[in-house]
Amino acid sequence: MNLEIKSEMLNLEVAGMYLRNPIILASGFLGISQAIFERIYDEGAGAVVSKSISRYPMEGYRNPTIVVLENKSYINAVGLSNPGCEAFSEEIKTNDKVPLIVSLVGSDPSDFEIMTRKLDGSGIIGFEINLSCPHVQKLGLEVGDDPQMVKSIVETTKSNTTKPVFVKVGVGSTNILDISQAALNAGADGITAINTIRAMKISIDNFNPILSNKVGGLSGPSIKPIAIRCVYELWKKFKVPIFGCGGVSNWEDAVEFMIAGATSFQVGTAIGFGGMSVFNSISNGIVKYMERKGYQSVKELIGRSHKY
Amino acid sequence: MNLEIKSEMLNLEVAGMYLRNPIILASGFLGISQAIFERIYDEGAGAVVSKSISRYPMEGYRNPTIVVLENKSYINAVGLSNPGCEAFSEEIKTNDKVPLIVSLVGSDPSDFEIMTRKLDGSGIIGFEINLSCPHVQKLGLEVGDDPQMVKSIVETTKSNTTKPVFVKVGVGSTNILDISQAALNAGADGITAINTIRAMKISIDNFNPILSNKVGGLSGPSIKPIAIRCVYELWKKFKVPIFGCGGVSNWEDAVEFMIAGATSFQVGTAIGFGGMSVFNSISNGIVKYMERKGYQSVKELIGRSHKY
Amino acid sequence: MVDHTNTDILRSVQIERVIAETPSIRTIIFEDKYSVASMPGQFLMVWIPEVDELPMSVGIENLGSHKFGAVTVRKYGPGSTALYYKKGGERIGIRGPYGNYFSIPKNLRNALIIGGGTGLVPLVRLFGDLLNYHVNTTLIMGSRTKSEVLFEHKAQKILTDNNHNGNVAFSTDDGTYGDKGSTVDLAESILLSKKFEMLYTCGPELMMKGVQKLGERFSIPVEASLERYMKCAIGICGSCCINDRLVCQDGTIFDSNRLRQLTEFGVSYRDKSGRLSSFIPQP
Amino acid sequence: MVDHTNTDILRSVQIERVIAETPSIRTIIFEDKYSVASMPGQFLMVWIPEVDELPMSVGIENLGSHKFGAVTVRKYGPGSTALYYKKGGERIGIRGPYGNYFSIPKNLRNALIIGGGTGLVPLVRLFGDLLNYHVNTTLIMGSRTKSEVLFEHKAQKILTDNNHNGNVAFSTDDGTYGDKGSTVDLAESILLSKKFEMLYTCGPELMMKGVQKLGERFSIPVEASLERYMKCAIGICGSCCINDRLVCQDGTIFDSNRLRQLTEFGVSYRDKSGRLSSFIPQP
Ligand SMILES: Cc1cc2nc3c(=O)[nH]c(=O)nc-3n(C[C@H](O)[C@H](O)[C@H](O)COP(=O)(O)OP(=O)(O)OC[C@H]3O[C@@H](n4cnc5c(N)ncnc54)[C@H](O)[C@@H]3O)c2cc1C
Ligand SMILES: Cc1cc2nc3c(=O)[nH]c(=O)nc-3n(C[C@H](O)[C@H](O)[C@H](O)COP(=O)(O)OP(=O)(O)OC[C@H]3O[C@@H](n4cnc5c(N)ncnc54)[C@H](O)[C@@H]3O)c2cc1C
Ligand SMILES: Cc1cc2nc3c(=O)[nH]c(=O)nc-3n(C[C@H](O)[C@H](O)[C@H](O)COP(=O)(O)O)c2cc1C
Ligand SMILES: Cc1cc2nc3c(=O)[nH]c(=O)nc-3n(C[C@H](O)[C@H](O)[C@H](O)COP(=O)(O)O)c2cc1C
Ligand code: FES
Ligand code: FES
Repeated sequence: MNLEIKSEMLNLEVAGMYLRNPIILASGFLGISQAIFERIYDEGAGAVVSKSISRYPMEGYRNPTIVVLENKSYINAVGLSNPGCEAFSEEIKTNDKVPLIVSLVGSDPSDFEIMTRKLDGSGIIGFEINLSCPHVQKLGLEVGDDPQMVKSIVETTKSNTTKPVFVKVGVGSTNILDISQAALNAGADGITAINTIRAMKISIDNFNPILSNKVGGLSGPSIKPIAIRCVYELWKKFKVPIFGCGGVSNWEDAVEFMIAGATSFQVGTAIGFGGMSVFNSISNGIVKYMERKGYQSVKELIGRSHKY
Repeated sequence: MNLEIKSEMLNLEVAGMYLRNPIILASGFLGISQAIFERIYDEGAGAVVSKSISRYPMEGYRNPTIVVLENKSYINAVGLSNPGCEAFSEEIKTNDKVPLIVSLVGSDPSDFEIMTRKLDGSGIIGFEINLSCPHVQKLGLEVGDDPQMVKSIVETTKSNTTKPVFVKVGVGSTNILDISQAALNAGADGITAINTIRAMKISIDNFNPILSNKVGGLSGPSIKPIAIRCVYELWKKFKVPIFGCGGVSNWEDAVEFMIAGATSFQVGTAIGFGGMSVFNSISNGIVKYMERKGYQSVKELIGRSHKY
Repeated sequence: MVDHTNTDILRSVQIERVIAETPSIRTIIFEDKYSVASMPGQFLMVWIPEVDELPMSVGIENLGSHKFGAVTVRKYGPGSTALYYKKGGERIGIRGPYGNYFSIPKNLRNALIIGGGTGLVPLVRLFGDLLNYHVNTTLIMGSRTKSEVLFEHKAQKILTDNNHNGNVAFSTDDGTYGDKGSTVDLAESILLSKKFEMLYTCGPELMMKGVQKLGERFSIPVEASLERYMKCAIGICGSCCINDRLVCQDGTIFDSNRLRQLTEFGVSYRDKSGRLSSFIPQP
Repeated sequence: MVDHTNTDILRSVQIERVIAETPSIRTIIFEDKYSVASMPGQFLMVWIPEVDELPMSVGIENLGSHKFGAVTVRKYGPGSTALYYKKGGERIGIRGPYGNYFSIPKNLRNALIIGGGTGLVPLVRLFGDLLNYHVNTTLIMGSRTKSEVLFEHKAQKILTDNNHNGNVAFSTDDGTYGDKGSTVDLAESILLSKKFEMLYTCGPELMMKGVQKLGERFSIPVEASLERYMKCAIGICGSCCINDRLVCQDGTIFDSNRLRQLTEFGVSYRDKSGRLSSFIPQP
């Protein structure tokens, strides 16, 4: 089979975004520079989500900000460091190549109004609202646990852009189905599930929690079974576009997310262990799998487990 | 150093229970027969928690009830199968050897009243209330997410026994600190954290969620960083006795739980990978660690990370 | 790549072929290198998607020159019946092999094997191994009735391959083939006429209890493969316990010394809820 | 047991000894087999509990006949100062080594090394390796002032061990030792009098930019070790990016071809928030 047909098998449309393949760079990974976005795209990603951008620049936490665990998982508390929406819109102003989704973080609707207006005109294909960063107060989960706040943030964002808006949810102290319901009612085009889960690593030699923020977010293979469950429940209940996220390390994981109900999926932690070539190896794995199963389009995978 | 002194280093008292060491068999592991309890004790456990016992016998779910994952973790949906409190009190009626904690599960205070009365006279050292089984409706998490219900269950249990009562919490859709607060206000002597986390594994060859119940609970090393965080937060806030639980595989994990704030810790999944000898190897590891650090008593470890 | 070195992780396999053995028993054949490396007495956990997961003795089948894994299932309840009706090309899941296996003591000269029903699956494999090791072996094959005699062709082939240095005897409940009556009765009469150094058995527990008693009476060591309700097969759930032993991990095969300590052997078992129930209805 | 084959996992090490190098620079020595196996130019992430985690060039120190890992730190801000004041017996955490290392082309005959400040940590190691490979090498050691000259004793020992088949030249900002002025000026004058096949550099970025320009002018390949703000060191956070390269993974060492493409080299860097800032204050 020639390369072109192969790659056509992976084309799909998600909430109005046309992607050459369903493999998306997750927010927070390498995501602050246009040059890196272009490199990630050249390495085979279908789309890229930026680091979460806030209204003003944020320095984030002191190091250590990332702890590597035994089982190819991380705990991070980077603290949402980002250049702020002003500098970031400058950064991406020349973008005409990369299907870029901008992740936004803020503490009230006015933040989102300003940021959406600032960035809407750039060469981007959509927004992702990060309601679920588990380790920064007054941003992320604390906002995302309040359905009323979620509703007004999503409404504000939607009313300032015509581009698709995804809402990223996490496993915290509220039910993801309730928060997703609030977001979808307010007009969100899809859900990204899941963010990292609050976790900690303590040094038994030094006695300190290692991260400077003590608590961080767990990512990687450890959270995959939880993320799969969330995607399955979301698809079962809402049948809306879903970006699956959490522990995708190889094509098998990717396929599992799609048959659970993900329209596309995001890859983060795996880059730390497999490098940027992980995008291409996942594509190749999916194509070979589809050939074995006799599928024409990757869309045939979406939600397939729900027939059983 | 002779064996006796070594083992004395591990002695401790938890909420009035005197344990020869802090290593406890977690609920649901091998926990339905007196003969097995005795074997586990002979293998070196400091105490044993029974499978969660309900008012009436429960058959549990059809197989598959357990899925083994790549990273030494499991997803299970056994469905709380247990012989019921009548048959179980018969089972343990001769116990005078094993420090046995009975785990109870039920859907309202009257269940707990009947069970506590039935079992209080047996040769047991305490109760653990399972408020957090993530995969059985009307038992477990659905009960544990309701602070009012938690309060009346704990009050009822406490008023029918003089033995210590622990409450087992999980990472679900409510905040573990809130539920623990409710339990402690109602008189609970300590908290067990954490239960398994809702998760799913789907076969990419057959397309089915593998468990007959589809959704199950994730246990093992994958959830350890989350459990450590919960124990840390609970100790920080309440300074009450805590049974740490979730992914203890070796002495390093055990020490991490104790310095996070656990008074003792429970071991489950590790038995599937290391067999019953895991109790002794954890004891030995802790003793050697304490010798290196110059500690006399394992109690010196409890909550040590909070000084930093 | 997924790491499959851990045999506890479910493997999805495609059924290569299904062979009808008797009107109620079929053999399901699939490619699996771990099954091919298994020993007689070990078992797989077999996932029948949407229906159940069941422990099944693991077999090895040759198709042409290639070795395949296999399970031989009697249709009984919903799980085994669904497995029985699986067709070539369909997929099932397997994990394992689990458990210990029959031991063949050094210098063993002769042995008697007593098997009933699907208990013959591991025993016919063992029969082949014993004859291979030049152990003079008699195999008793028990079944309800003539049409349900399992693996006779396999046993015959083993005999032929080994110049008939062994014996096969049959018993049926209804006397339609071989001796009428139980395998235990047949074993007793054989033991009265010939000396054996080892008894191996697998089948209904009360039959195995009878074999254990024969072993005590004739002072011959016994190995019996026990069945208990299995959920995990990896030694964590406790559902398979008999006294303080886990059948999935410490067994399924227990020797005379251990069997003597297992007061529940032939007496009681635990049901799915973990309650003790009796094999023999209480008066 | 914890699996430490993955060097990304933090290792807690006890400090064996601390050596004062200059009034503001100390070497912290600890047992670590991975550091001992590192190459010149690689770095560790060093955790100073409760303070910070910093990238530091990894060194190797001999105490008696035993090799130890080491970092040589200049006290500057809070992180480096806390590390500087650590004492023998205290614990720090390390992970790595990370990054690529200086390359030594086959048949290289002579090389010029230009280093400033703690940039000399990898370069003095490299100096030893080059002389070992019989590459005729000149090492320029730059510092602010005489008392801050780093590793002179090490460089001298390397010369002695190699029968003085190399040269060491010094420059200080204030002229208290060696040439007065920058290492780049000194390098220029050396290049005007002698041919070299390779330039290696590590130190302040504007100094390295100067070396790159010398390389272009004299048509000599350059390898420069870059510094950017590092959080993860494992290629996930992006904070160390220069154009489309990650200094922690694709570097820290870049060659002339790559340096030419890196339009941000010597021009701008990203601060902790990821904003581009200029090395040279904008007019
Ligand atoms: C180690 C071992 C090896 C076995 N090997 C074979 C074999 O090679 N061929 C074969 O046909 N049968 C074998 N069995 C029996 C088989 O696992 C099933 O018990 C039988 O097929 C009936 O299952 P069912 O679901 O159809 O019946 P159901 O009507 O669901 O159950 C009937 C009875 O089967 C038994 N059973 C059901 N599920 C299990 C289980 N998970 N674990 C143990 N017992 C169970 C129980 O006693 C139950 O009361 C073996 C059992 C064990 C423990
Ligand atoms: C690959 C590499 C190797 C290094 N090797 C050495 C060495 O061998 N010896 C030595 O003394 N120094 C070395 N440094 C510099 C060192 O990491 C610190 O930047 C320096 O010690 C100042 O840190 P501080 O926290 O004390 O200062 P601060 O006052 O906190 O910061 C001052 C400046 O230091 C830099 N800095 C701080 N933290 C980091 C960080 N995590 N990553 C990169 N830069 C940072 C930034 O430019 C910052 O503006 C190296 C840096 C890199 C990138
Ligand atoms: C270092 C790091 C930084 C992250 N930053 C962000 C962020 O800024 N915004 C966001 O929505 N998610 C962020 N995440 C979460 C990821 O986007 C993703 O949800 C999570 O890592 C699970 O996916 P993975 O297992 O593939 O890494 C970050 C994760 C890591 C490890
Ligand atoms: C097969 C299985 C059965 C379990 N049954 C129970 C139970 O009945 N009651 C309960 O409170 N927890 C039960 N649990 C949860 C464990 O007690 C424990 O909280 C969890 O497995 C995390 O610990 P681990 O990682 O050491 O296994 C069960 C877990 C497993 C894997
Ligand atoms: S089947 Fe679970 S312990 Fe044996
Ligand atoms: S330091 Fe994180 S990518 Fe380089």
